[in-house]
Amino acid sequence: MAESAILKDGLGFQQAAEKYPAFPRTVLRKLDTALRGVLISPAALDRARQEGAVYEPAPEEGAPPGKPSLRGAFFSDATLFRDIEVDEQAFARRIKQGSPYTLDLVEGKTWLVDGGVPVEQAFFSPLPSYYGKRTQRGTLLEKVVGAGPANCLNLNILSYCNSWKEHLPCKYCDYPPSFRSKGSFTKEGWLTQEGLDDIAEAVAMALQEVGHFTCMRIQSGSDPHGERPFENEVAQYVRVLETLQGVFGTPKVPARLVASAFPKDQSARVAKAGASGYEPHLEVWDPQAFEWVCPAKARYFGRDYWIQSAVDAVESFGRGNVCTQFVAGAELAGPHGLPTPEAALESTLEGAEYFAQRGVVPVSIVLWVGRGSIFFRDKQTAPPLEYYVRLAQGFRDIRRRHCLASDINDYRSCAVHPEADLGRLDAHRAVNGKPGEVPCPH
Amino acid sequence: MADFPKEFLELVSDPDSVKMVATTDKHGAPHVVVKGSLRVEGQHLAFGEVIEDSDSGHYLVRSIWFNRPVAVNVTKGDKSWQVKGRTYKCLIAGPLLKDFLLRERAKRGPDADLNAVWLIEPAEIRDESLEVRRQSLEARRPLFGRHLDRASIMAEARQLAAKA
Amino acid sequence: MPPLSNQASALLADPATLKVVVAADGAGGARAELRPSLRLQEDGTLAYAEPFEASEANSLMLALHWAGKAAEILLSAPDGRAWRITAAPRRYLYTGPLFQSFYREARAEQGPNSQVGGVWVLEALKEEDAGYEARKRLEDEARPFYRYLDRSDVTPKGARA
Amino acid sequence: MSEGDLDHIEQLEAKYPDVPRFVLLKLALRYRGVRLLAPATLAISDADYNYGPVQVFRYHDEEALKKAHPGPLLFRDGTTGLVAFEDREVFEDPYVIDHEGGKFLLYSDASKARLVDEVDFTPRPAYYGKRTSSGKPMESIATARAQRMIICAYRHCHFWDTGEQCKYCAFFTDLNETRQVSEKKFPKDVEAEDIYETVREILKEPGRVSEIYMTAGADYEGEPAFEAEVDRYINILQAIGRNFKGRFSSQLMAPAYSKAQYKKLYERTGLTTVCPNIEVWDERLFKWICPGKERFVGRAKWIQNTVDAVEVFGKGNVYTQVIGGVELAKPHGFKTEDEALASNFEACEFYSKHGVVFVSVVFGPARSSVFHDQKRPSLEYFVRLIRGLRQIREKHGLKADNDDYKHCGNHADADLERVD
Repeated sequence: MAESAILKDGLGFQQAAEKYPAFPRTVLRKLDTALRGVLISPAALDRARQEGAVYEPAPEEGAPPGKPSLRGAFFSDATLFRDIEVDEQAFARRIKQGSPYTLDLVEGKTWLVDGGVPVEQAFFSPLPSYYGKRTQRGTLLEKVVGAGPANCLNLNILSYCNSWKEHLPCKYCDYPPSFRSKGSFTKEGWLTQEGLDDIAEAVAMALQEVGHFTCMRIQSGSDPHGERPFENEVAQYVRVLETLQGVFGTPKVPARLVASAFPKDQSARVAKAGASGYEPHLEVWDPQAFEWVCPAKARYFGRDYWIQSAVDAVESFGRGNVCTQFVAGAELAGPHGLPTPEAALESTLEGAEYFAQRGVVPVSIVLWVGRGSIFFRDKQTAPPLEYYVRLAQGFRDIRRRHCLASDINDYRSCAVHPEADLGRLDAHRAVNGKPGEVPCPH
Repeated sequence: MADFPKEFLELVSDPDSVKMVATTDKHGAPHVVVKGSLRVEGQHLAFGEVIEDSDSGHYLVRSIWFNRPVAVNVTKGDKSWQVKGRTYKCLIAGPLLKDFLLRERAKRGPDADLNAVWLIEPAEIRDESLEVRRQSLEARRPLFGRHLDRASIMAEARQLAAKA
Repeated sequence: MPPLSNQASALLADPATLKVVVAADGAGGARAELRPSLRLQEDGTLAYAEPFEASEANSLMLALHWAGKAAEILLSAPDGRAWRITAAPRRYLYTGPLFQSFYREARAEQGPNSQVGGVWVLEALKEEDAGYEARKRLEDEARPFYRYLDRSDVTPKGARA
Repeated sequence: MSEGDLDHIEQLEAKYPDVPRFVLLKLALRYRGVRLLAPATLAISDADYNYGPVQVFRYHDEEALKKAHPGPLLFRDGTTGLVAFEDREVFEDPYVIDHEGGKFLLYSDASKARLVDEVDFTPRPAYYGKRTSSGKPMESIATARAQRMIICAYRHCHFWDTGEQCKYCAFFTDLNETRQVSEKKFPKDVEAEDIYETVREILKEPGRVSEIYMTAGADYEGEPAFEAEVDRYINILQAIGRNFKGRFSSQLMAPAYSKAQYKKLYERTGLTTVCPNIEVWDERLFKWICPGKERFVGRAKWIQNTVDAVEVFGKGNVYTQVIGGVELAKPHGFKTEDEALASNFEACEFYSKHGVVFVSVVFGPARSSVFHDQKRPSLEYFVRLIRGLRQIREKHGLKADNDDYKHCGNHADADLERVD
């Protein structure tokens, strides 16, 4: 194994905090909770219930009772951390590092606790008021449109992912093949007209709660088939976008697509259909690791194709409104991954710079090794905390240098990208929208 | 630098507008004072500093000594202008000091004092009225931090707004 | 810190009071903004609505929060009363009941296209009378001979212009 | 690079980031001198600026009196620059001041290669050009810096009579001969009534003066020594006092009187501060440089009287000053700047502990003085001196209010107190 100071040091939170004093404590906790996980105590869970922050899934025939869940919680600066599990069994769904944090009541207030020491006060994010309501057809609204972190409405528009069908899933992916909202999809997995009607109704009802949502995220499994690459998938997005145009009454819909890599004319087509942002995620920059981690993307239609798709889309969506995501840590997964975190940093930051120069916003997430994924089966683990600190700083510096902020994927509308949290201090300097725009002076 | 925009001149000469000067101490901690006497004086903004041993007096000296920026904000209702500049001069004698002192005495009586008159050289003058800021920000970044229930986004909200 | 003084509370409660929040800009300067929504909460903290998430003022306040530093609040009434509060930003929120109350308030005052980025909650650390009379009295007491000699309390009326 | 030029200033700026450029320039202009170019000379002959030569401490012949002459220089931050012009000292490569586009511009040297900054001059006091009821030009009775009115009560120093004048001093000479100008050319006595009227006149200009400062040549007549001088000051201060309701911001620079004499001064007049200058702290050098003060008072008594004065005027209201640089005068002065600094800091510690405000000025080898051919120490010496004095005073909770940038303008260490 090549020499790696990051692996050798294996810095914990306190050591990382001392080594990187300018790195905000709350964002460092966000990274550390993502790596170690958080178990909520019964007392804190009750408090969360009182504050309307716990989602109790309605029982479904023939399905095991769902567990209560939370949509993360905030630190005092509104940095969000997720990975809060209600019990050991739920906690075991993912491979974690070290010992988990607990979320507990301390003197009547909710605190994140590390080894018995309260370290950061935490605040729950209440569920939106539309949860529990139903469409005219009787579909639970949250089955149609899930409320992600506080400001984002999430919409799944395909009940399948072709990669799983062809047994070539991305190796970190633990999405179950079938999506929620039964009855809204055809045999082929495409939205039915009822499904579309449910979407229109659910979004309109969700937005009756003022001051809650600032954007939508529409995602789906990948479907490369059709006359043109990903023709079927594009067609579904267009159908949904046209439905949403009716809801908003405007040509442009405040939604971004987390979708496959469309050819230039196809990304232009969904932009024309109203999408405001587009995210064809490359996931891994290193060519060899890309092939190994994302075999279906390699097959349909290769790394260069996925890179060029994002770059070409900037023309239609505007600088800063196209993002590509890196699953940070996946590029290290054995046996074909990069040898050391240092090598991984160099490679992934090279990719981030490449995209930023072309107006595509690079974003990263912490590798999530969840049951159901191949990495879980192979017992892969995420690299140490220090790798993520240096990666987040690197991404933030690249975005700062290129005056890029991810309007569609910021700390509030996605809340899983640490560089977006760091980027809050640069928010007023970014130039997004049409190329060549001067920074917003306000 | 300064050729002051017309709207700014109107706002700053309006006796009911609020004029504020923001500085920092040696640790960078912020400080603000309301300066009713602030006015345009040729190419500069001028205001009186009443108290010698005041925080803002010390911080203004620090700004002219060590080239630290000073911000002036002129606001009335939702009209607001932000000026970023540097301290150009501290007057402790001369006609301008005399004029500001006499105005201070006309306002507060014959025992009024006035430590100095400060001149600010504007580097940036921006209209930061609420609506101007909103449009400028949202023109450049239409997708950032805008709640979807706003009239400019949500059809239904717009219909409600039309009825209201 | 003990609860704010009556003078500060009265000024905060008075809609005619100018409520100014100023944050350091990290480059040696500072930026002042009027925040009419600033109010005293039951728990003794101060809170105000930040209209724009991506504004420089918001970034500056976050930078203070991350650095554990304080901002400054100036309350200035038309009748000359003025009060200065040193306050540390303790929390920023863009969801939940407190945020919703500011959001509805802005909606009511500015119409259906109003916008609130988030709400800052601050803890008052220090307060002082910033009114002209108080400051002049302090200076006159501290430095009795630091004044123009033609002031009326030094020179009888006859000798002055 | 040469001592005090712009390159040197930039170097000192980098080395001492807590000392602003304005204060460095104040020292440098005092050090290298300033020359006015023709446009600047023309501009200061304008009524708003023309002070004419200051007649309070020196004799000027008819010719000199006609010449336009600026008041103290003012930097943009309000710092005063008591620069020496070439009539008072000899300068090899002075800074120059030109006048362009309605502004006075300071250049690094005669080639005008580098613009240093925009400067200004203290506006001419409104009382200039007026006469007292006895017909005296008021500018011959008192001059004024930005906020300080300067009065000379007696225009002859009797230490000169026996050749025991302070060796740096050129008061009451004509800057040609090393002697006091004759009574006929330059009358010694100044009438109290003329002073009263001149003070009353300055008060008519709003915000023009914040302090009345008075000094004179030493007159040791009377028993005990200086009694006549003290009575003269009391008489004048009482006349001045008729302009005021009570005590007024004022400073008397005079020898270190006895406690009884100070009490008399304090109780019978509106005087608020006194300034018995020690000029140089080292005992051996005091005897050499200030022989008159040594003979008529003696260093130990001078120091004790100064400390005792605090009981009369209060902490922070007794000042004493050193002429920075004379302590290194040849042949008897200190051999190294470090030794000289140590001596001054020791003095500052001593005085500060006793509530006396210890300040410094920059020595200038004036024509007609014994030290006319002495060299100054390095400019950096003065930078180190003023930083040290400010820090020691701050440690003892003392501020030089009555000698600060407004009430005096001659002490760079006091200028540093303008920021917290």
